[in-house]
Amino acid sequence: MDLTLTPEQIQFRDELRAWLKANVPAPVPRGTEESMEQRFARLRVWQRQLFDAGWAGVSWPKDCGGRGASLLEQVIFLEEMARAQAPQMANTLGLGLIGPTIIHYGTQEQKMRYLPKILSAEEIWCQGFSEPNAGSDVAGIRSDGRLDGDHFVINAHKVWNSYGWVADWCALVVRTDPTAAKHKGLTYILVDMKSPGVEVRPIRQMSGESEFAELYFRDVRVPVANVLGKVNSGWEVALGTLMHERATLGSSITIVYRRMFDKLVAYTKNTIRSGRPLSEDKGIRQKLAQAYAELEVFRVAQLRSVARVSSTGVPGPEGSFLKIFWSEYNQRFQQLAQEIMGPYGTLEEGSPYAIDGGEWAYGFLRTRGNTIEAGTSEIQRNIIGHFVLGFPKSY
Amino acid sequence: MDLTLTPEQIQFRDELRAWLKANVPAPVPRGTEESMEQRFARLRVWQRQLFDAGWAGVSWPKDCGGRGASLLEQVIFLEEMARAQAPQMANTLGLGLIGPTIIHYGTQEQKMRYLPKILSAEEIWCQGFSEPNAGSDVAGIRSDGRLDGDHFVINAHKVWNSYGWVADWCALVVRTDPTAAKHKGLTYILVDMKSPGVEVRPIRQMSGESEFAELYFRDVRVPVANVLGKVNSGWEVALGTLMHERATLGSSITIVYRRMFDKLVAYTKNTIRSGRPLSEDKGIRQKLAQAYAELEVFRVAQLRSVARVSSTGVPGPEGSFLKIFWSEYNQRFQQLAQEIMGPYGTLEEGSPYAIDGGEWAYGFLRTRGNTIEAGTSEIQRNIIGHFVLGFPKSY
Amino acid sequence: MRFELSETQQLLQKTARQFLTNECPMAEVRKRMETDNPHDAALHKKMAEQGWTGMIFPEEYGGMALGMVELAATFEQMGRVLLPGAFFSTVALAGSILDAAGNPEQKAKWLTPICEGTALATAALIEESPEWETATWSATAKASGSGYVLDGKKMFVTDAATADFIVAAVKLSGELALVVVPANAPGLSVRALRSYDLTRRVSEVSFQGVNVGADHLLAKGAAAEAALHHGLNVAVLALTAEMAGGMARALEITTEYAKTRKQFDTVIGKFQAVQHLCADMYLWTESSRAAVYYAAYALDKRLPEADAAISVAKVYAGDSYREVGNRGIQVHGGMGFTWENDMHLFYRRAKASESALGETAYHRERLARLVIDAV
Amino acid sequence: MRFELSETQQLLQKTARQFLTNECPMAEVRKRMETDNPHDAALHKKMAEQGWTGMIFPEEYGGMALGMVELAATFEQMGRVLLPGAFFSTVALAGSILDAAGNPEQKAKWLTPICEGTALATAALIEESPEWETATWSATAKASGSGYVLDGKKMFVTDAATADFIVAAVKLSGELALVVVPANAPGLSVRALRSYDLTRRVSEVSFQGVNVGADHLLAKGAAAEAALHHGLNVAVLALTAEMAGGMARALEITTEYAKTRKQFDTVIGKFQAVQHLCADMYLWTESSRAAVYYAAYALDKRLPEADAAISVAKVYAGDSYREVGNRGIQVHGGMGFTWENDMHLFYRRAKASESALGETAYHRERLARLVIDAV
Repeated sequence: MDLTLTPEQIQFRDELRAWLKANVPAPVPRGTEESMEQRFARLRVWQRQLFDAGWAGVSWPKDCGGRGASLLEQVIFLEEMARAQAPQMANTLGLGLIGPTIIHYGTQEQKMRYLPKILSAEEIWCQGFSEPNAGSDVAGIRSDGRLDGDHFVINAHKVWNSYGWVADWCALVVRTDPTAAKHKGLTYILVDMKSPGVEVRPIRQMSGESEFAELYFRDVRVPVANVLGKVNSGWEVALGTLMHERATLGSSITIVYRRMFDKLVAYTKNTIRSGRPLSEDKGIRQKLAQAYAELEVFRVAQLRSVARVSSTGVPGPEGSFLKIFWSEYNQRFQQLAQEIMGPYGTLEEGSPYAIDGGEWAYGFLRTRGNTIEAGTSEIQRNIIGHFVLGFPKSY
Repeated sequence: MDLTLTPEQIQFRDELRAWLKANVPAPVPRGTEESMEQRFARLRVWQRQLFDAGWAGVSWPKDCGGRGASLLEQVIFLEEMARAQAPQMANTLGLGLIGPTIIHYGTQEQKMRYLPKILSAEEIWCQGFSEPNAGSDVAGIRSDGRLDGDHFVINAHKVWNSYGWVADWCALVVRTDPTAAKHKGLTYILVDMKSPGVEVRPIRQMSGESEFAELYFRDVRVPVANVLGKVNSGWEVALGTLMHERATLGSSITIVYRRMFDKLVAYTKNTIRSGRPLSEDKGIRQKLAQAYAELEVFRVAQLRSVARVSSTGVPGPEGSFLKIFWSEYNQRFQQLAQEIMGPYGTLEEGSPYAIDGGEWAYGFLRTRGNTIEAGTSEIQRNIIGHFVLGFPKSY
Repeated sequence: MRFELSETQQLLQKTARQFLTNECPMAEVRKRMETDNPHDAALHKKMAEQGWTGMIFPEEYGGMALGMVELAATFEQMGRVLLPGAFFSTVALAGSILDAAGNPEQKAKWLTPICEGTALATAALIEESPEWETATWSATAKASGSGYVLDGKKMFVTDAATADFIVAAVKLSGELALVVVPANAPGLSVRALRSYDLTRRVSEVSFQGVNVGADHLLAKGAAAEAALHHGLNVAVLALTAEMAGGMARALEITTEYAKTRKQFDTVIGKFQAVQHLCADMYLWTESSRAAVYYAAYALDKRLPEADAAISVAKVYAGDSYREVGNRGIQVHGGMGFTWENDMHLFYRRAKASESALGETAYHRERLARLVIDAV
Repeated sequence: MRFELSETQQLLQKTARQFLTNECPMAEVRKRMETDNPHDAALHKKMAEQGWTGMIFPEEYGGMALGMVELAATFEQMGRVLLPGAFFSTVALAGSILDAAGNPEQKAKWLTPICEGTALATAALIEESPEWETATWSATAKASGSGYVLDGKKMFVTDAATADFIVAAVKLSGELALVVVPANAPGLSVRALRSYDLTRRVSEVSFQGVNVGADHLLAKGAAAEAALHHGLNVAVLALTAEMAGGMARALEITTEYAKTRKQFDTVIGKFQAVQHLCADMYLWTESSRAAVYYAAYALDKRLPEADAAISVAKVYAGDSYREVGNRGIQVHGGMGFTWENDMHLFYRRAKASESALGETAYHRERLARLVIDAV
């Protein structure tokens, strides 16, 4: 067991830290009038800037524009970005999910074609997995991909799609063999969003925002050459993507959550009730300490998982517990913030007296999605039960 | 909605209260050297004393030695007994479960034969439902009852039996038609424990005591006349018993739990830490108040349920939530006591410094059984899901 | 002894349910909540015609002189449909304080229009440090000419924007005083806050040299403390009754969804994980309901445990409604997270109610004083 | 960077596992725990032969000078088998305090026999009010002739009954002092307490005019505070490592049971309710393990966050081991509630560990000072 960084990793981190210090744009305060388009354009410029300086795709192959470093450097990168309060990069899904999937399953042509433009944010990606009747049951996909010469003709209805409104490409899973068993017969295919027949409709969330959209594909023609992996083995490819989602997400989460924790501590120190700061209330101290302990445990459990993935190369099903951990931690933490802030915690963006621009009111509502998105807590517990503990399937 | 008692009920309560005040024996302190047999003999005398004074079987028919009052008087009786810290009556199962079942399903002969002796504690009863492979799955009973002339010949292995070591009679459920579907083919039969072939072996619990035993029946001959209800309809009779278990248990529980709560409050007021009583610690105050609130909610929910049962006559599946409530409340409460008492909470009976004679150390361990006995929390949630909320069966 | 409602009470409850289901469908609630002012004057008038605005007030002011159980039964139904607007603040909050604090002339002047449904009102209580101990409040009334002049700032005032008058809690010579302030009084300003509950708005209310006549002082000192104490008990009861109704409806919506939504080739309601989430929702809903009706009964009969029963109901319903919402959203999966699904409207009401009229921690501390310190 | 154990560490761990599985089967543990003295002298000797008694101590006293990660890896295995007896108090508690506080002569005299396995020891720290702030302790040492005389009472002293000597924390001229007291010193008395953990006993230890030589004073003032601080960190680490091992074993036993036990014509492990209970057990077990090894690493490297990491591990493992036990018993149903089933032995250890060496509330408050007050 040795958690120290190598001299090279330290050098990497220090260089990155210095670069970020010099280049991270000033934060745009919450509540600033800015359209979705303006915001996205800003993130796109920022990603391009990182790319030009050689910081995009840290663990990606060099010949595709990456840096060719290990997963640990990638983790350092995510941590430093979070620490510097840098904006996220525009091409979130391309960088975090679809790029790694292309690296793993793509042909050399596909890699050369798609990866550099993911890194430079020249082409933005979205993903089409979930359907109205295939949420937790990912394999229940009904979208139809019918072979017609050297094209697939796709009719699909996808939901919970992020970035669809701005995406150039979509990584889509469709059913190409309706006669095969549920998990067979699926194909992972890369679709140009400018193809005729593609429509994007926003879904409004309970928190008021529209992070997500529905996608409709009507008789969309996609070349067979755009299939990633083999035809009818899309389930395997999609699973790989889902695993990646779990593996790297935690690295930046710990930093973001730690910042929220520090903000809440500051709030209790600065807020006087009954003549004393809230931070001196024994009950509140106990609860804050508990939250700190949980967050630290998550940080080191995540560290352990990343270290393991970086030595084995593949994220395993045991990572499911980390998804449960951070999502349920965040719900507990935001509830604690609500208890501490009382009615002020419920004031939303734009309201007088809203704390931190309404970040806490938004944050609390947003957490309800945490135990649903990227695999519900129930699904994660099923995965642990079946794939880790070896119980019969319960669903 | 009217929770006031009628003048008759008030008179009943006041008379009972006065009688108890005059007659409740001095408590035997925890840790007093006393054999199981001695203790039981004491409870038997106490029950006889109640019976002679006309307080046993408050809601039972008059011609069977009962008082012929309503279920509400029965609840008042249980509450007053708990309030007076009276010892429990010896024939717990006969009074609470088997007697009511005989009243509901028995012939006039059976009622006259068994009920008076249950009330007077002349005959002690136990119950044989659970088997090694029929715990949560009550209908999974394999015990064999084979008809031979006007007798059943019984071969059975029962577990989690209370009072078997001292019982005169056992209410047993056996399979009398092995060819019928699972829930059919069971028969509820009353077995004389002095019959040849009956053996009782104690089971030691994790808390150190032996409340329970295993029963073995080997070729035990029981007259067909001892069947309660009809042959092969034992499932229905047994279910009635289980419902009764839920309906009345809560009434005395609330008083017992309230006494424990008061004891814990007293402990926090009398225990000084860092120069101040624990009762002034804001965190502890919040937790005690939370426990109080939960216990009060349970009390009134139980009151509501009893009021409903007394007007409809039958306890329904909706009572399942009360079982979950008290069992999980008690686990939370005893954990809170452990947190407040620290290492002292772990000192068992007989140890120097044990708090209240080790009652808290025992109490905490004993609570682990609460969510298992009388139908696990999982079974209760299944019952609510299926029978109350109308979901398909999930087990 | 019976815990169930009497036949008359059941009839009232049934009527209320029918009326509100017809008059206040969710589509209407959604339309209202998207506006700046969710109060529906026409609906309020209809409710006044039902007698609800005067339900708990004396007959001489146009009320029906019914009890707390009837109040709970009605508000439970309002909570089911998420009734938007100022009924709650007018009747349960301002009305009950007025009823307890005012003299006959004052009641004739302000309580009668409430009963008639012609006036809306609210109460301005907590301040920037949102504490419920009246000793912490610092807004003042000072004698001035034949009346009083008010200064100070009040926070989280429920439905202040639609109120015709506001019962303000202020300090008069260091003592608590309850003063009626007409909404159009010069120097009174209302600034909307944007909070979770879109169907029930809260505001900041400022008094800057607001002059009122001497007859606007309802009570002061011990009488004011007692009237406020009573009024808040009534308001908390109404709030928790609404919460119990909201939970029941959220549970219905959730079980209905789980019985139709299919995944893995079966309705998700067949999975134990889903059933057990719903079973917990059922436990909290039924338990809260029992707690609320017991509190209503205790308040009605002025039992010694009434204060405790009210706080018990608030503590328990606060946690329960939130948790019912949490599980309801979880069972809905992604659907539960959308704006179009109704779950979040109940959830927003749950969260707003949890922090309204004394957060859970405040009511726990109140209980601690009653059951630890007082013993 | 690697989080996994190095090959040498893995070998150590594997050897420990094999050794303990063979030498300390559950039947043996049960036999020991039913006696007055669960310590197994023969097994202790064998562990000394493995070098474990000196694992973390300097070579000049017969130790192996290994680090905290090795310590954790070994104690994790001991926790899996519920190793009974005084190894923990001798090595992790008394030994580590001695190592930090003693001078070379003192270490030669008391640490060497610990390393050799010929002496058992413990530390006497908290008193009747079981607080862990050293300022609250009141037992005293007074200079007397060429040595000291000790008076006072210590509570919950781990395995005091088998100790050859006891490191006592006392006040000397108002400062903390650490003093070695031979078990046979006149005036020292040990009274057994009966607590949950039958495999690890606790006692009350009284000093009534106990005389010790001047060379028995290990340290006083700041040096004593620092040595005790370090020794307790090591002891908490060992304890939490045991806890992680116990959780892992409890999870194994539970999943094995759920895979064979049948109800409703199927193994109960097929039910989601059961799987989800086990999944939670897995989450707590794996998370605790990560926290423990990180704490070991931080303590080893003397990182600034070492104190916090130790308390984090104690807080988290304390809650987790108990909850793993709760769910393990629940999955076992009635069986889990019997004396014959092993679950309660793990559960008893869990509860005893939760309150040992600073309850969860104490370690949370320690964290609060580090992360709230210090910022």
